[in-house]
Amino acid sequence: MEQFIAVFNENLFFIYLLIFTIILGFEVISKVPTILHTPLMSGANAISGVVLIGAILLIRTAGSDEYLRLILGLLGIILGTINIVGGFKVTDRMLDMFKKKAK
Amino acid sequence: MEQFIAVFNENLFFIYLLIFTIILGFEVISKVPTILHTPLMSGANAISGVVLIGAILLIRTAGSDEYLRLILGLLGIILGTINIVGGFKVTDRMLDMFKKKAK
Amino acid sequence: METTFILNLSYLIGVLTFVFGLRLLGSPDTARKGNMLAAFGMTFSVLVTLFIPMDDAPNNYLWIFTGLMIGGLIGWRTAIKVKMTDMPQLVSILNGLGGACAALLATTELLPYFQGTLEMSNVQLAIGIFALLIGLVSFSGSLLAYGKLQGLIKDSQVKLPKHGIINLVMLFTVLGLGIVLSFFSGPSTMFFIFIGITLIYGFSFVAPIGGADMPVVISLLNSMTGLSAAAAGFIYQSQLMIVGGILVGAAGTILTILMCQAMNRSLLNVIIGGFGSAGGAAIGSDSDGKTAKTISVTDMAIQLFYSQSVVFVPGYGLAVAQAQKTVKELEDLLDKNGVDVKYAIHPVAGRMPGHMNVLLAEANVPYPKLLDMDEANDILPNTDVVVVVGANDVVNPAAEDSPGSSIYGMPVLQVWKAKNVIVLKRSMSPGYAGIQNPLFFNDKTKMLFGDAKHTLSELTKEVKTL
Amino acid sequence: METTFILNLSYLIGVLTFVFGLRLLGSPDTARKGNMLAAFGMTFSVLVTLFIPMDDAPNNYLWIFTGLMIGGLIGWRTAIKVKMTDMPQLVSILNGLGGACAALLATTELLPYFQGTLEMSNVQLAIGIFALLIGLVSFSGSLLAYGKLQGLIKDSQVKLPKHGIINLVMLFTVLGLGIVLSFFSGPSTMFFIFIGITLIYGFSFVAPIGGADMPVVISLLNSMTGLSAAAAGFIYQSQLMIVGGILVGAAGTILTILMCQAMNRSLLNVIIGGFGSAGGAAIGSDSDGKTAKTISVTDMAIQLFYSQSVVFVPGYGLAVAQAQKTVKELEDLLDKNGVDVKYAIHPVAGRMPGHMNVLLAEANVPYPKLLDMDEANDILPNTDVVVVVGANDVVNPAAEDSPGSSIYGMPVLQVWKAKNVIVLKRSMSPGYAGIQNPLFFNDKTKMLFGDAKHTLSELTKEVKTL
Amino acid sequence: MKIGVIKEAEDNRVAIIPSSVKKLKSLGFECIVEQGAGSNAFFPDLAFKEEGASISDRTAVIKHSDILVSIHPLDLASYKLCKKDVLLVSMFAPFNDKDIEKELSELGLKALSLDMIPRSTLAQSMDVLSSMASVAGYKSILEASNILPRYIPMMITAAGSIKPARILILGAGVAGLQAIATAKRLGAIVEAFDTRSAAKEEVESLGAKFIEVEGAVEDKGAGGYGVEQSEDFIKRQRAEVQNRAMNADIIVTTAQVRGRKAPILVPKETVAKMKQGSVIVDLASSTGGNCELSKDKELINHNGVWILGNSNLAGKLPQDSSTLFSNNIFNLLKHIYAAEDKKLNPEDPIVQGALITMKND
Amino acid sequence: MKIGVIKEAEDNRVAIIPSSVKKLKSLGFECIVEQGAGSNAFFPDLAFKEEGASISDRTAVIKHSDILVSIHPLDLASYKLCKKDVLLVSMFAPFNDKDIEKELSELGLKALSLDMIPRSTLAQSMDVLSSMASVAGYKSILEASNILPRYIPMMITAAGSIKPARILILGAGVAGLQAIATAKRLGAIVEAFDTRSAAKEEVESLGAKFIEVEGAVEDKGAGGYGVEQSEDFIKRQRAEVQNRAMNADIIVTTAQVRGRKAPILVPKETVAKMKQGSVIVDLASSTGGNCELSKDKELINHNGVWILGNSNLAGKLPQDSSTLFSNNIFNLLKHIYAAEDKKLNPEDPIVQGALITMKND
Ligand SMILES: NC(=O)c1ccc[n+]([C@@H]2O[C@H](COP(=O)([O-])OP(=O)(O)OC[C@H]3O[C@@H](n4cnc5c(N)ncnc54)[C@H](OP(=O)(O)O)[C@@H]3O)[C@@H](O)[C@H]2O)c1
Ligand SMILES: NC(=O)c1ccc[n+]([C@@H]2O[C@H](COP(=O)([O-])OP(=O)(O)OC[C@H]3O[C@@H](n4cnc5c(N)ncnc54)[C@H](OP(=O)(O)O)[C@@H]3O)[C@@H](O)[C@H]2O)c1
Ligand SMILES: NC(=O)c1ccc[n+]([C@@H]2O[C@H](COP(=O)([O-])OP(=O)(O)OC[C@H]3O[C@@H](n4cnc5c(N)ncnc54)[C@H](O)[C@@H]3O)[C@@H](O)[C@H]2O)c1
Ligand SMILES: NC(=O)c1ccc[n+]([C@@H]2O[C@H](COP(=O)([O-])OP(=O)(O)OC[C@H]3O[C@@H](n4cnc5c(N)ncnc54)[C@H](O)[C@@H]3O)[C@@H](O)[C@H]2O)c1
Repeated sequence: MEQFIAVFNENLFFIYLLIFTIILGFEVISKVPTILHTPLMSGANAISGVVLIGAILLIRTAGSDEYLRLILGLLGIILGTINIVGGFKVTDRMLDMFKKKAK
Repeated sequence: MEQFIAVFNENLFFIYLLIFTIILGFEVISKVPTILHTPLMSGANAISGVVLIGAILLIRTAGSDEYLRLILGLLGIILGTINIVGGFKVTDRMLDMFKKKAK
Repeated sequence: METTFILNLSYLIGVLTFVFGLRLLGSPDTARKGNMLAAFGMTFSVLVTLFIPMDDAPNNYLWIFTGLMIGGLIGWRTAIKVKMTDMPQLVSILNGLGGACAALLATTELLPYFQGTLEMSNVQLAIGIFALLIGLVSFSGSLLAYGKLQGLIKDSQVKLPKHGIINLVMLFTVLGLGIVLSFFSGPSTMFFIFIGITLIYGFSFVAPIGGADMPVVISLLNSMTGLSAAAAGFIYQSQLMIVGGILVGAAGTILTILMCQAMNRSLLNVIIGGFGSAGGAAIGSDSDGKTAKTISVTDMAIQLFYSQSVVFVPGYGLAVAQAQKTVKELEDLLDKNGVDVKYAIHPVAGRMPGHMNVLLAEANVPYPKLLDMDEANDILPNTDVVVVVGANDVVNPAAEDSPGSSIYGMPVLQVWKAKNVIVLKRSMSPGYAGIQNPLFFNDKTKMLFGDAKHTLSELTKEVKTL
Repeated sequence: METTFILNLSYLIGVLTFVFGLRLLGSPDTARKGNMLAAFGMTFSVLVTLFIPMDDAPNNYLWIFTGLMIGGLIGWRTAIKVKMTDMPQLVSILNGLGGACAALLATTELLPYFQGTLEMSNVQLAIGIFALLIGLVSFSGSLLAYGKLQGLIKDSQVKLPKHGIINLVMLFTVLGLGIVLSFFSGPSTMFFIFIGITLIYGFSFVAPIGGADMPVVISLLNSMTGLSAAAAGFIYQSQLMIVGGILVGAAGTILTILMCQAMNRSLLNVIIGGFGSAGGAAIGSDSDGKTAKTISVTDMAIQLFYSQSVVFVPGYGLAVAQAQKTVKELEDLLDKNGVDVKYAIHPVAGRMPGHMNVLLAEANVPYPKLLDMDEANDILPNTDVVVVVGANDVVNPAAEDSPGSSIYGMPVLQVWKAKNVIVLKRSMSPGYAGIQNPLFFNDKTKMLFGDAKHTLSELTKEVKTL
Repeated sequence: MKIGVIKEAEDNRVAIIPSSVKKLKSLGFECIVEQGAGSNAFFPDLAFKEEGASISDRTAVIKHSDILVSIHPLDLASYKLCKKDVLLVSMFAPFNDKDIEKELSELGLKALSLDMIPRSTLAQSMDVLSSMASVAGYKSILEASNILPRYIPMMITAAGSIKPARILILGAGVAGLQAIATAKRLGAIVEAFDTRSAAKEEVESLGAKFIEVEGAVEDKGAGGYGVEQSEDFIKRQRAEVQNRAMNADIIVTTAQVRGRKAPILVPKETVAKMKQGSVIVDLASSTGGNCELSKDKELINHNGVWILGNSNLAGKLPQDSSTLFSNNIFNLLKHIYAAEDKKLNPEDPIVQGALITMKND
Repeated sequence: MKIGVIKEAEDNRVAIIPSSVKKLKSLGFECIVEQGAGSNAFFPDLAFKEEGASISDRTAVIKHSDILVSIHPLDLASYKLCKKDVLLVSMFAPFNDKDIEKELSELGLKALSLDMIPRSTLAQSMDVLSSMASVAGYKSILEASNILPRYIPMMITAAGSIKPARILILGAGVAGLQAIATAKRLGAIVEAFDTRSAAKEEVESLGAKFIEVEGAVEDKGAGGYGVEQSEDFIKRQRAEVQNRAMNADIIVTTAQVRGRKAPILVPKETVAKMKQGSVIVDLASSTGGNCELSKDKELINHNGVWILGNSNLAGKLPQDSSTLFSNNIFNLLKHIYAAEDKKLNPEDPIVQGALITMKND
């Protein structure tokens, strides 16, 4: 408990930030029309590929001979990049449907 | 500039928080129907009475003989309380109009 | 440690009540709950602030409770007694008081510095000056807005020629002084001069704005009060004040912009103001100089939606606009909300006998909803809102009370006996008989100009959002 | 100092692009822009992360670029080549890869600890385990979801009896192991066992869920990936990952809930799953065992709104539902968007000669929009969508191709020649002639069950949001 | 005061109906009704009696009335039997019957002509021209669609598709507008034409199409009023109307010009080009007809085209048109005898307009 | 093959119209049309000729036809003149005319009775009962509203307010439904009644009110089918219908039961209680009538209530009903002679249903 209180008090603004991020996440989505559920899901999925950043940092900081780290990191980069590139592109394709016709 | 960068780096999460607060403020309001503009204004106004907290802290920390501070603080408390109490109450009265009729 | 935790946690809760309160305020169904929630959070935070143990704080509870009692009493009574129509003024003055409070705090904290009894960092100083400036503008501006709305002060009394330029000059002066004070300090006289000029600027800022633009200004001042509260929060290192204040500031700003959009104006246009005091001039006035009042689509939608009984009075204009289906759609919507809707058909409405019957039958209005003149005149006095849709001669009170009129003696629909009358037509021009209609200048009457079909479909749109 | 600043600022910008990107994704008009914005922010952040100078970092750019190239190529090609109808699978697998990536990172960071070559604080350990757990579940769950959607795996192949209980037990095991590992550490074998069980749990979690519930699960797994990315962010102290991950987690969660609401189910119900694989069973199947496919109101609304030509085929059901005005309202909306709308009237539609004419005249459908059978059959092959509203016998292809049928030889509306057919009726029951209708099992046909008036008004509501 | 009600010779209507008798009584008027006056309009004598009227024979009614009400004027011989200070109320139509004014004046009788009531908003409740024209407009479509050997609405049936009938209304006054409304109800495609500038808006206010010709001269300076159109324009306009007439299944003509012969809108040539079985209803037949071939009060078939000439179609809806007529009369009497002393106010614009003899008596 | 078309004796319609002549020709049929056969339906001989028919006198037509088409059957004498292998096509109504089958069989003639075509979805395009009933239903309202001395729609006018007419439809088959639709169009308040269980839905599908009585027995176990109702319920139901009848301005009755006398739905007592000037149109008058007082083919006035008995109202819209009838005949001939060898297929359900003599010939 002591520890928890300390963490809380020390990271107060961070906790605010976390909570606000969550609220914001809810807020931006909450009034979405049904038809956008799938593209939105796909877009959010692409964003979650942000984990790629971690993979890059992993390799950049890995020693040039730490092959396990490097290989795992490489795999991570490949997976993350597929997620990001494929995710944004496929979202874009889905949204292509909503192009307004010339009226 | 140096100073600015330092402040920025040190208070990074706080800056995030500020920005997110602003976005959140925008976000919660942005889809409000016209008819709620006035009550919303009134409600927001009541919330801005939060400055009362400052007045209370001012008096609580003022020396018992710092009369200038005490009097200014008292005035602050009166004004802030009017703002808060009047603000919430009047908002409530406005919103009374929207009570759903029994159908 | 633990008290800090409790305080932090309480303030976090307080902030969240504000966020969710504002959010709930954004929809008619939950608005009341939202207000309650925010009020609850506020009370809670105030209580915590009051009673949280503070190391060797003198507390001075007597002062505090005196202030709370006085303020609470005044606030409550005013809020209870104010007439519905005077609400905007009240909001304005309340907001001014909030601004004043922030300004007071800032002054109290800054005064020792300028008197040389206290050291302060540049950042602290700048934030204090910011809080002071914004709070003062909000205060004096809101006071003037109150005076204008309450009718105590007329636009013409405070508006100077080239007011826009004057304001710009004052703004720069105030900002300049503020910056000088923050970064280079100055004597306490300069501080007081700053306060004085800023107060005057707040006044002058609002002076040229008038009429329908007032709510926008109030909203703008409101968001300013929020910002000043946030700035004051920095002084007291209170996250609640900071986050709450910024939240209100942001929400107020976006609200201000939305209000401008709803009036089809830009914010700049409103602030520079002066030109275009919202259509008032386009409306005619009767021989006694009385002017007809207009109503907005939104207000009308609310009024219809929340009334018990509505009577539509169709006339030739309904036919011209071919709005029969639209009026039926509106009827259906109101009906669903439990409003009792009827149609009052005057025998000579339209341009042929039974003209209205033909139209309403086409829109499938059921026969029992159609009242002829006598039936209608029986129920009109108990009707909440009468909506006159493109009718004119058939609702002209001159037929009853001006013996000189060419239609004197013709029985008409006595719509003016209802509690409210709203007339939908395109202009003030007369109907078939070519005579003016005193109904339009009646105290109970509001006009909504525009093609009836367009107006009615806007109304249905608005009602659907309720 | 300055590089940190640049990094911080860049990540702040990245986060903001995510926030606004998601926000813009929420409205059809701006969704594309939103996606682009987020993609831009992502690219920008990745570039900054790549090239920001780091003190004595080995960099290993070769490894990195190899990975980026391979991943980018695969991602791009798959996204381009996938069929529109296979999108959900793709999203699922992509999401799984994201989860796998997070799990990989966590493993890499945790492994040295469990091998005893590195010290870690409890908090770090717990966060790492959390990232690992969630990432693994997301990975294996998404894989199974992909397999199911792609038709590689059948529900029945992976669903065990009492699967709900099995899952619950596994969940507790996984959580328990995770907690033990975080707080009390353990041997590396235990760590590997944890990984194994968690992977199996992810599989098992998705196994009992099927049919229409798959998108919900994918969305749920998606928000999990977000959370694991955030947890991984803690390891690397990257605000971008933390805030971005949490944002996606929150948005994904609310989206999951919204999706459940749209299906009138609760999330719990979906997860415990199994029962109620969304109405599929209620639908009949023809003698060849072909089943009729349904369509959602939303999908239908989009299809109508974005097509060039729509033909309504009214039948007796339109009359029973008294939906003539509603269909007209829908027509008006489509018309406004430039869709060419016509009505095809079969000579014997309804229950009396001219039944449809009477109804559509009542709704004021202009005569030129009414096509008789021959005119309609001419244009049907070039029609994008035919909407059959409560008609049955008059669109029965058996009249043309099954000599045994009691209506063989009657000329009918050849709706099956159009590009798409959507049939609105309440059930699979036959019409007046009492015979089954092969149209419902046609590949081009989708059914939308429910009272025609209700369905049509839901459709208009949906179309209005487009 | 006694009000006499006469049985109409050639009309099924009656000028005053039982319910009005009662209302008149409450104003202090007494009614004497000729035997069988209302029977053709389905108001039996008994009903009159129940509301307080007395039933008499014709001569008695004429002799004892202070106010003698009829729809159509009686013959002079009958009027000679009247009381000296009687007020005759009827549709004397002094514009068409140029002698009537002189003849009645010579007899020394005060006559109020119902068709001379000013068409002001105030007088509309007494305006029998309006109420009867409205009935006639309604009835014209019923008659025409009953004569027409075809359907009016569109019908897509197993036995073939029937196109909606095209109905053309010429003259969009009260009768024309009512005809438009009725025709629209039955599902016809309706077009109309009139020379009045307000007519376009009125026609369109009923959802029908107004026949317009491009190239109308519009003078912005004229403040919205129509201006004189070119010869060429008028010609093209007429041609356009003829064009529509040829394609019409039903034509209803209602164009009248006060005191003059009705304008010819459907000449012989047009009729010759019309479809077999088509119908023309000419409401202006009593003043010469809008169709060149129409004969008043007759239904003729001209080479397969039916032409019904009848300016008195209101008489064919006797019950309701009697009711409306009677209400008009009641409103009129109530208005003109509103003064305490039950004397006509010669200043009243309605009395002034409608009194065709002894104005200053 | 030659198709003979006869001029109807007591009907304005004609069984085949010029446009069908042309279509039949393309199928290989030739038409011989009696002089003036179509003139009352506004199809002059010339029009027939233009489409390729030959015009002859009656005897010639009868003598030379392979298929002899008429709306109503001819007299036996005429039929005796026919070719031996002729196919007679007409509405023989064997259910009402019990002897006709025997008589024609004795003459050795093959007769196809149009009213015996099965009422299946497939046969609907040949079903003259449907198409003619539809015309009759439409026409019944037009006739009734033309007889009614009152307005149908509601009118709130300066001369008083007119309530909308109440129209009651008894029997909601094809004719009844069409009557409902037409009455609604004119603005009436429409109520309807029928004994068939599907009728309620059908009536309501046209926006009219179905007359129901509370307390109907419903048996959940019967799977939605109606079950026998109690004596008491039937009585109350009848009383309810009578109640509405008394308040109606117009009653249209269409109830028929094949091969039996039409049920009496409007007894004398109800008529006696109806309003003056109200109208009853009895479409079942040829089989005895649904109204006790109706006389077939006559318009009578019973104490102020009009009663029109006419089972052949389709004949009063001759042009369109001839068109529909002719289309039905065309569809029928096309169907039954679809075989290469132009022989009737005795297995065909339509031939089987409609052929009343020589089925196995
Ligand atoms: N019923 C009959 O048989 C008959 C026959 C002939 C004459 N009249 C006369 O007509 C009059 C009928 O009275 P009323 O009250 O129905 O009509 P009215 O007095 O003629 O007034 C109609 C009003 O509708 C407005 N209007 C026109 N078009 C409109 C549109 N598109 N949208 C909204 N408003 C529109 C006009 O004002 P704006 O221009 O400002 O929009 C006008 O003031 C009486 O004077 C009556 O005597 C009646
Ligand atoms: N036109 C005439 O003169 C006439 C006269 C008599 C008979 N018929 C016969 O009637 C048939 C007409 O064909 P049709 O295609 O118009 O009708 P249909 O074949 O009878 O089919 C009507 C369909 O509408 C659906 N339905 C009923 N109520 C509904 C509601 N409230 N909302 C949505 N759907 C509803 C029913 O399916 P669910 O129950 O699953 O909803 C039914 O399958 C032909 O067989 C024709 O021969 C015609
Ligand atoms: N109380 C009132 O305010 C009141 C009452 C009734 C009528 N009115 C008005 O009086 C006017 C006439 O009404 P009415 O029906 O008695 O008129 P009407 O019977 O005299 O004439 C019928 C119509 O024929 C038209 N017409 C004349 N010559 C024509 C031509 N050559 N071609 C085409 N059309 C031609 C006229 O313009 C008129 O509209 C209308 O404008 C009506 O609104 C007013
Ligand atoms: N091809 C087809 O599918 C087709 C074609 C035409 C008609 N039909 C069906 O045939 C049925 C009868 O049609 P119809 O118009 O020729 O029938 P009809 O002329 O024989 O009878 C008219 C109506 O009177 C009703 N009736 C009988 N006795 C009654 C009583 N005592 N009280 C009240 N009503 C009574 C009948 O139920 C029927 O609805 C209808 O259901 C119709 O839908 C089908």
